[in-house]
Amino acid sequence: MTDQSSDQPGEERGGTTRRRALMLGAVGASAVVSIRPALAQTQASVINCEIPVPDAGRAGSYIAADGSIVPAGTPGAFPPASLAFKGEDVKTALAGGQLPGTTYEQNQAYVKYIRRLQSGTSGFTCFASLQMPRG
Amino acid sequence: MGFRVGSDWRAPIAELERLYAGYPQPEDGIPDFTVRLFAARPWRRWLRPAVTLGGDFVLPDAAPLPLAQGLLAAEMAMNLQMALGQRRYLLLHASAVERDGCAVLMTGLSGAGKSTLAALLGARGWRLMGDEFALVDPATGLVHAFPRLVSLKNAAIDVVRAALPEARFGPLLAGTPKGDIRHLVPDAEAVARMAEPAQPALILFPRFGFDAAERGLGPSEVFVRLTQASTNYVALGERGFEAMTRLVREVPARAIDYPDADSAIAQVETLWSAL
Amino acid sequence: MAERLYRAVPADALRIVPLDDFTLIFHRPSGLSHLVTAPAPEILELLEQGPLTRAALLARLGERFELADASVEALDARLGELVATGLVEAA
Amino acid sequence: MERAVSRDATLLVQALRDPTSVAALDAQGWTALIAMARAEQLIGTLAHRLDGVAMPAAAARILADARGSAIEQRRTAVWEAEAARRALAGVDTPVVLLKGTAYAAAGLAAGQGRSIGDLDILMPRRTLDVVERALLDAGWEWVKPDPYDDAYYRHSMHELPPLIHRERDRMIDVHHTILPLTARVTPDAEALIADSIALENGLRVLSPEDMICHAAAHLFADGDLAGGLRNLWDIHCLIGEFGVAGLVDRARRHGLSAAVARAARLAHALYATPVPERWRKLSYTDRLYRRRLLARDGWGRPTRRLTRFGFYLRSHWLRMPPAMLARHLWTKWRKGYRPV
Repeated sequence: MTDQSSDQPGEERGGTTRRRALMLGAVGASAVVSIRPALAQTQASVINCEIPVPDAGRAGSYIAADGSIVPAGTPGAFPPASLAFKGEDVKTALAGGQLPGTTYEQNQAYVKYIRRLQSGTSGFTCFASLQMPRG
Repeated sequence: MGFRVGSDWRAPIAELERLYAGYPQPEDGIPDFTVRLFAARPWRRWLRPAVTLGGDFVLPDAAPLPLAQGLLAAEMAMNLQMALGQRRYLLLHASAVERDGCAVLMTGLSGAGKSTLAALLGARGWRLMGDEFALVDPATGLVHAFPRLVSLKNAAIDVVRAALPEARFGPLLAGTPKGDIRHLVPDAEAVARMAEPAQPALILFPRFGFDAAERGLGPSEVFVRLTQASTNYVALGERGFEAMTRLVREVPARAIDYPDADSAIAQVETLWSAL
Repeated sequence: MAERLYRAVPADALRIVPLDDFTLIFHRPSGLSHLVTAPAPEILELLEQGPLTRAALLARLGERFELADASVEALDARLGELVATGLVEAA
Repeated sequence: MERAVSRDATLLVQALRDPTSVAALDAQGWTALIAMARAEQLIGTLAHRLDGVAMPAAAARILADARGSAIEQRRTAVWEAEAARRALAGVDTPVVLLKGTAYAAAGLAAGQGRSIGDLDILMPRRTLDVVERALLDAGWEWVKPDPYDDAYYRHSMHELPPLIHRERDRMIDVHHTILPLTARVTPDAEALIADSIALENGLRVLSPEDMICHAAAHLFADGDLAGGLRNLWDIHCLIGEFGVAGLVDRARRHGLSAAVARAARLAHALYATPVPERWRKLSYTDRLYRRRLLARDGWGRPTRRLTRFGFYLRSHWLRMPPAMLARHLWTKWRKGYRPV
């Protein structure tokens, strides 16, 4: 169904047989723009969302160097972050920056923890939205 | 659109009661959405009280706000219900003002000045329909008003106070995630006529901080920009498509750059009289 | 792989609104909207008349239009985009 | 009335079970019902159930919106299944749809008005590598950047790590069985696939008995029973539509006899699902489950909040009903009721 008659200017106009020029375009070009569903995670909300390390269900546990959650006091592991990290901070950290108030090794461990977040864990939606840059 | 707001603290409710005093109750006593402001941890009610946003529709992991910004939290939570849950109208993140039954919609990124312009036009004889959301009825194409507190940020606060010395304002909320915020209470006309829809007549994409300029936009650019400004375009399916294509085909659209409010108002009035 | 047939969705599954350089297509089965530009509307129009192989499609495009840059790779890229949206099905 | 009815989700269950029961609701009752239904992801189902029942105009508008929204969700879900079918056309086994998408695609009562989130599909375990490759080629992406060292899903779970489509923002969960591999119960995944039923478009759904078995497994798989009322409504509809013939044998084969029996008892107790006599009486433990399932108040808040940690807190329920504690903590400034 066409809402408006789709005329084809140039195509056999006035009885001539001159064909309309058409470019297929470069391989890397694009002829289709799809309208994406609006995600709940708008830009503003990403900046305003946060990720606790570790999540509230395991508050007090330590974070090992590989990002796993270990009992409090485990040697070589890092104590929980005192405040949840903001989406912006995590975004920077994922790009190679450092989470505020962390040492180098602590930052590495926290970032690994964040990367391992599972759906359903607090902070996951925030993290997932950071992984999906809007076009 | 009516809301029910519950809070673990009295203060945000008291502020809402004061600022929304003249507003009608929800029809049949049944609000469209429920909003809750709560302490995520019991001790957060008293100890560095932090307001978590809740309600029918929520964003997981949203950062809580300090209790001093409870009014902002309430407004954000209500807006969130609209952004995530509105399915009756095509929702455009736009401000709207009306004159003679026709509406100007203004949309743009945060900081474009849509709230400020709507407030200032409201001071010049236009009816304020809303500063945050414009609701387009897919069945009629008409814009419905959503005249909530006008959220003014930073420098805009003094600009609007100067233009509307008699108006009522909420408390100054300093240091929010968006800077300083102060809410303007819509005037009596905006509240009294909130049930009156208007014919969309002009769509503007304002941009603050540039030399005055304006340009037309092709329909496909308008379409893309409006879908980006809508939180429920895709969710509405074909009804959204109908409403959006109607807007794009029937309503003229202009992008305007402006260096200050006076110049923007002049641009809008000029464009309006040329319609 | 070489002789895949490309098939367009039935016309009644679409709402097509030409805007400017872009044509707006609403795809009813998905509820999604796509803005497409040349040569996508032309490809869709040809495929509406019946499924075609890539080679046949390229030939038909060549009959109807003056193709300045006819290449299988470019057509593949365009078909790939249309397949990704579901406006064209490859079988 | 409102105080009594909105203390837990009995109000919602009652409205689903007997649509005429809403005739007794006042404005507060309606408000509570709507908030509960939204929180339990049952607003579309409720709207469908109450279609045509007399109610205040404001409630009718909200439910009409919910019906419209459910129709769009259904369209999106069914299309997502079709997109997966196209993407996986090169895999030599057909795609078996699970849960909400299956109900919608098969046109079952359980799908009417149902909210549908992710696409869940069941594929044989041996095909997972091919499936993964095909989905990645067709525009799905890992939700996480480095899933390859994420052994958790691959070795412990019953699914691939979640993938999301980069254009449509829809998640797909590819299961190779219906319970985590770590669970003591190991359903017969091959039988699930072998006995699945083809739909017109080549997609498949589980057989009726397997659908019920899976719905029961799914209901109890999450320790905290999140979304339990919705999942139980699925079971109610499936049993109502298909009956229970062959169900006991099938459940035994999957090691799901206890889950299916409990699900049937709870469905009967809450939704008056027609079930055989032996499933009409709740055990003591069943009552705890019912208590958990109904833990939602008229503001849409989870009550009995401690249950979020799962059933290891069950003992606490006996000593101090969490609802009492939660209400105690939460209800002080509940009076604010502002229209805007």
